[in-house]
Amino acid sequence: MKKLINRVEAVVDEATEGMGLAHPDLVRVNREPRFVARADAPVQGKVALISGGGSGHEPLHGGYVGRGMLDAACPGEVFTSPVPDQMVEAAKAVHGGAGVLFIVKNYTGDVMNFELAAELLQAEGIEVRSVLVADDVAVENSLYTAGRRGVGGTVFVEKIAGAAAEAGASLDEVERIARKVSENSRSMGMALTSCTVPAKGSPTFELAEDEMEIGIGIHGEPGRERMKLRSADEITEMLAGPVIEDLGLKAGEQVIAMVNGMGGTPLMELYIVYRKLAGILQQRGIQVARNLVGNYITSLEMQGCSITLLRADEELIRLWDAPVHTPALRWGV
Amino acid sequence: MKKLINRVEAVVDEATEGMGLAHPDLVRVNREPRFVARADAPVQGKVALISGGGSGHEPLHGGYVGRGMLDAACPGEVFTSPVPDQMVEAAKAVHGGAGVLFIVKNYTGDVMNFELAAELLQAEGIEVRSVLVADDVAVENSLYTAGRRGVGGTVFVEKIAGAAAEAGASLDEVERIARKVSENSRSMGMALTSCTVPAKGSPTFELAEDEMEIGIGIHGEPGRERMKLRSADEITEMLAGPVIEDLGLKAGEQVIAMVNGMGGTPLMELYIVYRKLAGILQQRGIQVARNLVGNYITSLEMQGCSITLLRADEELIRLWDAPVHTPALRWGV
Amino acid sequence: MVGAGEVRAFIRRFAELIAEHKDELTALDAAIGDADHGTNMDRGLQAALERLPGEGATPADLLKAVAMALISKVGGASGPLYGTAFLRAAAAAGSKTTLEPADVAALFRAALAGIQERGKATTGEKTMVDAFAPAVEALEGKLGQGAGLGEALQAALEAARKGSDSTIPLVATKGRASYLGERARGHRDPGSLSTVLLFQAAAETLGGAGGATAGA
Amino acid sequence: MVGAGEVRAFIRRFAELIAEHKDELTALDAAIGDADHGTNMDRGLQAALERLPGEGATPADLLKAVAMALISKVGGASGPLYGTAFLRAAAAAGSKTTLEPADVAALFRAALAGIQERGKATTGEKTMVDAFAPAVEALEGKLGQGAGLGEALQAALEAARKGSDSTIPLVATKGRASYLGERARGHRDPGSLSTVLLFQAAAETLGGAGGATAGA
Ligand SMILES: Nc1ncnc2c1ncn2[C@@H]1O[C@H](COP(=O)(O)OP(=O)(O)O)[C@@H](O)[C@H]1O
Ligand SMILES: Nc1ncnc2c1ncn2[C@@H]1O[C@H](COP(=O)(O)OP(=O)(O)O)[C@@H](O)[C@H]1O
Ligand SMILES: [Mg+2]
Ligand SMILES: [Mg+2]
Ligand SMILES: [Mg+2]
Ligand SMILES: [Mg+2]
Repeated sequence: MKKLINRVEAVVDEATEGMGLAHPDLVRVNREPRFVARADAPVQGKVALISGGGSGHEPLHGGYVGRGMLDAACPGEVFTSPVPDQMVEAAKAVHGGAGVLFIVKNYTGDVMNFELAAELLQAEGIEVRSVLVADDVAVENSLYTAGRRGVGGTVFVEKIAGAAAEAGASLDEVERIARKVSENSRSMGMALTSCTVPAKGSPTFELAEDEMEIGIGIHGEPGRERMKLRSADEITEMLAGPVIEDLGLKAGEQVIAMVNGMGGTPLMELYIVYRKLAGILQQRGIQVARNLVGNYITSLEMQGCSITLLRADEELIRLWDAPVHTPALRWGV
Repeated sequence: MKKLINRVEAVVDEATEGMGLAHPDLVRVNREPRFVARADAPVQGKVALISGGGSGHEPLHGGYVGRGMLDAACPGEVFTSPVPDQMVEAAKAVHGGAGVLFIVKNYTGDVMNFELAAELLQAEGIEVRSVLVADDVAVENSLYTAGRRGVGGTVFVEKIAGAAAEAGASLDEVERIARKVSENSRSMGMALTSCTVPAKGSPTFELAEDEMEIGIGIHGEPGRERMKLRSADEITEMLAGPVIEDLGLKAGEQVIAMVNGMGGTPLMELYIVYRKLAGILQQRGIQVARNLVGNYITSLEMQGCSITLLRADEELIRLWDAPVHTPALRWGV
Repeated sequence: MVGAGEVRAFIRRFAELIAEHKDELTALDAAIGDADHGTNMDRGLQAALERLPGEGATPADLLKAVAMALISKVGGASGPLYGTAFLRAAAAAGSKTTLEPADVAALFRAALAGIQERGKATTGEKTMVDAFAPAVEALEGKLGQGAGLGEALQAALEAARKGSDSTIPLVATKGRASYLGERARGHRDPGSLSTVLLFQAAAETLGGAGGATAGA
Repeated sequence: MVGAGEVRAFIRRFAELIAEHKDELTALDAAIGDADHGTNMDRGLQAALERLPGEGATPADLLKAVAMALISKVGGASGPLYGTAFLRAAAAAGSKTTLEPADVAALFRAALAGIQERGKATTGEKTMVDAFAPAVEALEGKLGQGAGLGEALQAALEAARKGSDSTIPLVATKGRASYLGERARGHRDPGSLSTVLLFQAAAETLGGAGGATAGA
């Protein structure tokens, strides 16, 4: 295992501490239990947005804490959901009296730990709602599975619901927006290489030099299918097709599009994928209102990419354009 | 070779095209010869900043084209400097009558190609100056070498000289600022893994599972020394030490600091390095005025990092804070 | 009869077995999950050992300490699941200082109910429930037939083992492995193996004289 | 005597040899540079072939077309260096339609001067100059001793080969290899090999009857 780390057990603590040192104007890091909070939290009268999940997906979620996005993020161990204590203490630290919204990626562990936290907080009189993100079209529906995984759509939910909360929307309203974004987002990802969880020390799966995995999640899980390596254009078609179909996108509609790197993919390659995606969407008469190309929700050093599309309307685009100032996403400020 | 590409020969063209499609509000891509120009170029009366170099270092340079930074970037083939035609046509397209400043990373090929371009442009009556960036302390001085390589300091020169140009400074003044930044920047880098140039198809060098290269450049060249893998803290000391020494930084001075990923390094690991760097600087009484942690000047999918420090004063910090709006760097807008 | 000492030995032995099988659990999770089940369980049980209350603690106190450690240290799916299991077991133990065989059975039954409420899985979904449910049934069945606790726990362990084996050919419909569809076939569910270790610890420590290797 | 036909054959043969040795040149560059010398030279010479002017072109026209192709297609250090070399050779050829042996020597001398002005390297710095300079000296020396052009070019080729070999033990003080310090020892300079190929092409195509394998 080759990583820029000190001790395996300290990886998440030290990385979180480093982020706090790099962005003292934006975030404050709490160590025990571990959470990252907005430097100016609690913002009185504002709905507090809290997310979290396993680490190894950076900049998600800690990089999205700040004005116009999250009030707190709870980083678990690598690829392991956080524990209820983290969400409970984070919520107590950042809630501004207008309620708390949990943004939870749909994984059994995340769901159960956030559920426990919500139960504990409700018992203390803090109002908590939860919105699940479950946008991965590589997973069949919940009749046969634990339900679709939450992947790239999470970035959109955090940005857009964050803008609504920043603008002073009520808990009901922020929840409505978050659900709207979640329901209108779809993603699909692929891997050229596996990744190595520090505590395990060896790659989670092995791929031959001419193979790739299609339909992966963000935890180094093998995907739905292993196949021979294809060209970037073919891969983009394989990812974009199911996303567009599943969203039922029609000519004339608008989207916010993300081409996301899994952590070890050069930006150059992501732009090659974006080039093809733009072509596919244009051909179908779908307009890209806004886009992101880069590493936004990763799997450690995995090479690969994912495509996320959000069906957008004027409301969502307006909230998308609202100022955001976090370690990883910044505009209008 | 596992990459998200179509044809090896088309990699740079397609990636550049993809960047143009993703950021039509910021940049315009010219295909023959290849350059990326500010969407609103030429800006009349403004000194035009032009840089360029081999591709594979994304977001450098194309990602730094836009308001407050570069007017044009000339991407060569992967790790190969651009040809004079590119700089000549880019300069003609973006110069606003106030002269052109070339920002050139100090490599034999880059220097000679920019030199040829400058000769050709002068012959056409366009005033061109050049500033070399040569900040890599891993390289001995020019008595024994082609001179230090231009690496991370380039990002600082482009940002700060770009801010000066945007504010309407004269060619003399922009050149002075660029030189000041260049002379006060130092970098050092290391690699955990090699990278694969698409046209070659196999890794440039081989590193055993327990080895690393210290003192690498940004072209997959082997570094000055191969050694056993160390902890992130030890590596950070090995990189930061020579940088601080060579700059002659004293207690009480201020720096702008960058922990840069080589393309395949998870952000988590860069924050672990930043954590240690912050500690080292604090211990020496050196204040970090501003910082960047992320992928800013890369070597394809190489895993590793570099540290760059710029001795900063009020003038440089003011220009650093000035608004910038490019695909890869944005604030204040 | 089972007192606080046996319960403490059971917890120690479970932690020991998890530590011994940590890499195996993680490797199973690497095949059809996310390569952390061994690390997760080990982190939680080491924390539990540190927090175990001292002399005078009742079985319920001990079980509750494990529950809280698992909930606050594991994360992932297994933390809330095993955490809830130990919490319910503690509730079932109530204020008793010694547990009759029937009490022990009731305690495991409550634990299973907790896992199923929290995780909503039934048998055949390729989860820990596939080992836990048959083990509890075997335990109750044997005791019902008049067997001693040692023998009944041995039967529970064997049932857990069989149940764990039964996960191998299954497609998963709960947990991470469900994302793999057909590709999950041929792999043992990691949580079913940690459940086997739980029953192995029980058989070795709670079964009276039969529990030869009871904790350090 | 050397006319436009021979110069054209020389250019074709140089391009052919570079294409054949493309991977070898790149592999040498991978060891002490950045793994692109073969790709660079091949891209430039293929472009040169496409742009070669047709019937009626003088040697200078042909050499200038190569120069412009190399300058506008190669990039890297070798583009301006070889580009300048061909540009100076074209200038030396002037408007002549046929070149005497002494003209050919002057042309290579001018090319070398161009490389050294542009790159500021002298011999012993582990660059193409280490092959180019002795080759030009051997060419001039042999012609001075009254040898024919074919024999003199053969001597130039051998000198280039020796010169290229001489780069192997050197530490570099110019170009990318200079960054490596002592680690550059034991590796041949890639540019010195492309220069050998240049002189091989010359020996095969410009030497009169001796040039057996003159281009397709
Ligand atoms: N809904 C569920 N009900 C019961 N057990 C489950 C459920 N989901 C997952 N599990 C169990 O949890 C185990 C995985 O635990 P672990 O790897 O620690 O958590 P995670 O899947 O979050 O990484 C699985 O092997 C399975 O036995
Ligand atoms: N200053 C110089 N003078 C002469 N030749 C040089 C000089 N610098 C580099 N070279 C030659 O250029 C060759 C490398 O060319 P190439 O790999 O195409 O360019 P780059 O180094 O820019 O990637 C070296 O092997 C060396 O022979
Ligand atoms: Mg997990
Ligand atoms: Mg090069
Ligand atoms: Mg797991
Ligand atoms: Mg080279």
